[in-house]
Amino acid sequence: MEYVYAALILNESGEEINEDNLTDVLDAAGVDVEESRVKALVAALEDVDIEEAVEEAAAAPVAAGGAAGG
Amino acid sequence: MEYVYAALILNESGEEINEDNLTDVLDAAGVDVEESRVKALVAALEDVDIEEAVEEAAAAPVAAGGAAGG
Amino acid sequence: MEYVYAALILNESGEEINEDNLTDVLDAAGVDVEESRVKALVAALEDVDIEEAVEEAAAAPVAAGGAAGG
Amino acid sequence: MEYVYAALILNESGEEINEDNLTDVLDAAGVDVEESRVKALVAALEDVDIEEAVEEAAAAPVAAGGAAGG
Amino acid sequence: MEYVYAALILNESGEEINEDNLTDVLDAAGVDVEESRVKALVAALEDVDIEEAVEEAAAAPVAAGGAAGG
Amino acid sequence: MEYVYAALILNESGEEINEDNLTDVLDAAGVDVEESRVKALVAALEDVDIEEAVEEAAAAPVAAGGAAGG
Amino acid sequence: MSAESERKTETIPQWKEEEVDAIAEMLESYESVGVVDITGIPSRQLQDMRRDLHGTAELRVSRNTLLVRALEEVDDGLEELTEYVTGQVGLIGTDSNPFSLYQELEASKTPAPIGAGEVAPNDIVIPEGDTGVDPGPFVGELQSIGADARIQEGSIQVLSDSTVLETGEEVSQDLANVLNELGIEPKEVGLDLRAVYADGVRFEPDELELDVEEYESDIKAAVSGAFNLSVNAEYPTSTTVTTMLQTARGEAKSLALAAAIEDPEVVPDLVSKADAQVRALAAQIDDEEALPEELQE
Repeated sequence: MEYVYAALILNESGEEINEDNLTDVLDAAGVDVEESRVKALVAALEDVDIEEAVEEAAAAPVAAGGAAGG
Repeated sequence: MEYVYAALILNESGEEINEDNLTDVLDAAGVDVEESRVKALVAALEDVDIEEAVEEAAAAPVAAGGAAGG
Repeated sequence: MEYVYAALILNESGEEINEDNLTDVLDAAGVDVEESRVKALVAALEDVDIEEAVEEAAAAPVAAGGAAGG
Repeated sequence: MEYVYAALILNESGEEINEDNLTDVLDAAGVDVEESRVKALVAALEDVDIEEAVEEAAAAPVAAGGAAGG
Repeated sequence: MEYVYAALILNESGEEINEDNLTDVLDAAGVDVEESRVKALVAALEDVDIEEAVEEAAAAPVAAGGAAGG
Repeated sequence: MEYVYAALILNESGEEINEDNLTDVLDAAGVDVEESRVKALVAALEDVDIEEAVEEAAAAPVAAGGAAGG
Repeated sequence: MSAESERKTETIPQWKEEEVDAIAEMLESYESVGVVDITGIPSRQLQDMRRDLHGTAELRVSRNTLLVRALEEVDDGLEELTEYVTGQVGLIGTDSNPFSLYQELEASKTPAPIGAGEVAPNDIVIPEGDTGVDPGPFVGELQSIGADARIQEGSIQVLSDSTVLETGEEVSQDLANVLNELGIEPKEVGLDLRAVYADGVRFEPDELELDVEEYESDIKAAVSGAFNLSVNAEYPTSTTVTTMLQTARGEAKSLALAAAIEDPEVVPDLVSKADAQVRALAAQIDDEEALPEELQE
């Protein structure tokens, strides 16, 4: 989750969530940064409204199957 | 979620969930595959027992249904 | 569920959910494809709004959370 | 929350959550670090079992949603 | 759901749930029968104890209600 | 329940739920049809919104199950 | 500094100079320096406190003039603390941060009785309840200091929480006697931090209070938020990938149920669903003759 936390700090500080910035934050925290994970995160966040995604509860939708099936 | 779906197909077919196989499945579906996201998924799945995770979801519906009704 | 996952990947990639495409995806995943199941799936999905059906699953998590809390 | 996120990254990277490390992470993220907030966080975390809090939150991430539903 | 309903009628009348019988029932109801779905359903029902599935559905709500109340 | 299932099949196929159609479906399923029950069912369904009843069951099977059981 | 010291040597006695130097040296060796109020702490208790602090903080008591001199001698911002050196105080040095120091000092405070003539550090309340004292003149003493006391069920009872003295007021002999009789210890005795100076910043106690529970809930909120973001943005981590798998499966199952897909995994659920639907429909039918026997009442 450290990569996600890093993105969230950048989001709050208003800095751009790009590979360089993420790497800097993680480096500073002593994380052994994996470039591919940084890239993947940047790609995943590209079209995401972070505020919204943070607030929307993300639980496994087991209920849907259950509700429909039960 | 296409990357996760692909992992679940591989899980059902019994094939190994590695970068090559995931990429093949996604390619076949016409997905513009991002290597970094494939890598991130494989890394995240490393210590996860997919069977168990999926079964948990399958077991939950009764409780979930109860909550919905309650 | 592998057939359903395959349909969901095609749905996300925007490719048509037809027999050929489903077979390609399943093939790539090493699934021993049964033609009649592919046909049945295509037929079953014909008049279904996949987005909507999937969103129902996404809407349910509250119930799941309730179960956890109850 | 950026101070808390910073602490959580350090917690995951296994680095000590002290003033220097927190300041480094926040600096790297372009945060205009307030020393007293860093100090307060370090002091407060002395009395918090972070591991436990993290596990609780991750096990029931819907807590917010759950509360609403339950 | 008409295919499933048809199977359940056959189950109640004590007739075998095979392709011919399903097709007959659906035909009689004016359904434009797709052979592949009939096949898939028969195959899928092979290992299913219908009585049990129905009873579970009847039993589940009670348990679920209990969970919600507890 | 076979009579009610027969009505549900007709509902999905879009055929009218009348005595003839119900009898045809039940006949095809090898049911020994009782005319008076067919009549009674047709009359009873006249004032029922089948779509609604069925959707409610799918959406909140707990309630439905409870009602049926009570 | 040494030139200044030499000049002072001429004006104050040697022992004072040595004491100031020693205090200054001690202050310089710590990252945080604070002024603590030690009013009313008996010297033996002060010794105990000093011992308890050992390892995390060092307490130094001396004449205030010498403490002030030492603070000024160290300079470095510490002279900002001189205004707090009044009454009975000591200087405390620690390497832990000011917030931690404050928490620690607060936690080490112990309740103590208050004597006549002392000023109430906070409202003094006699709590509602049975005093356990047999009926007698004591009920009058209670009433005279303002407690809502009465004889009831064979003992003297206080009928409601009674504030008998407000913050800043002086304790009377009568009140002291009653409190003593009831075993009420309204004072919090301990090292009372007046101010602390660290890394160029001066903190006062009201700035140093921490709501640890709030931090804990912030952590949980941060973790939940990150969790949600990870799942909603479809960025898998080892923490969230299980939920994502379950989400994907739930979606597939929802679709399979909605479309009545004849998948072996879903068919039992479809059968259940059909059963639920047929029961729901049957429940809408008023005419019992139209229903199968199993559903007739």
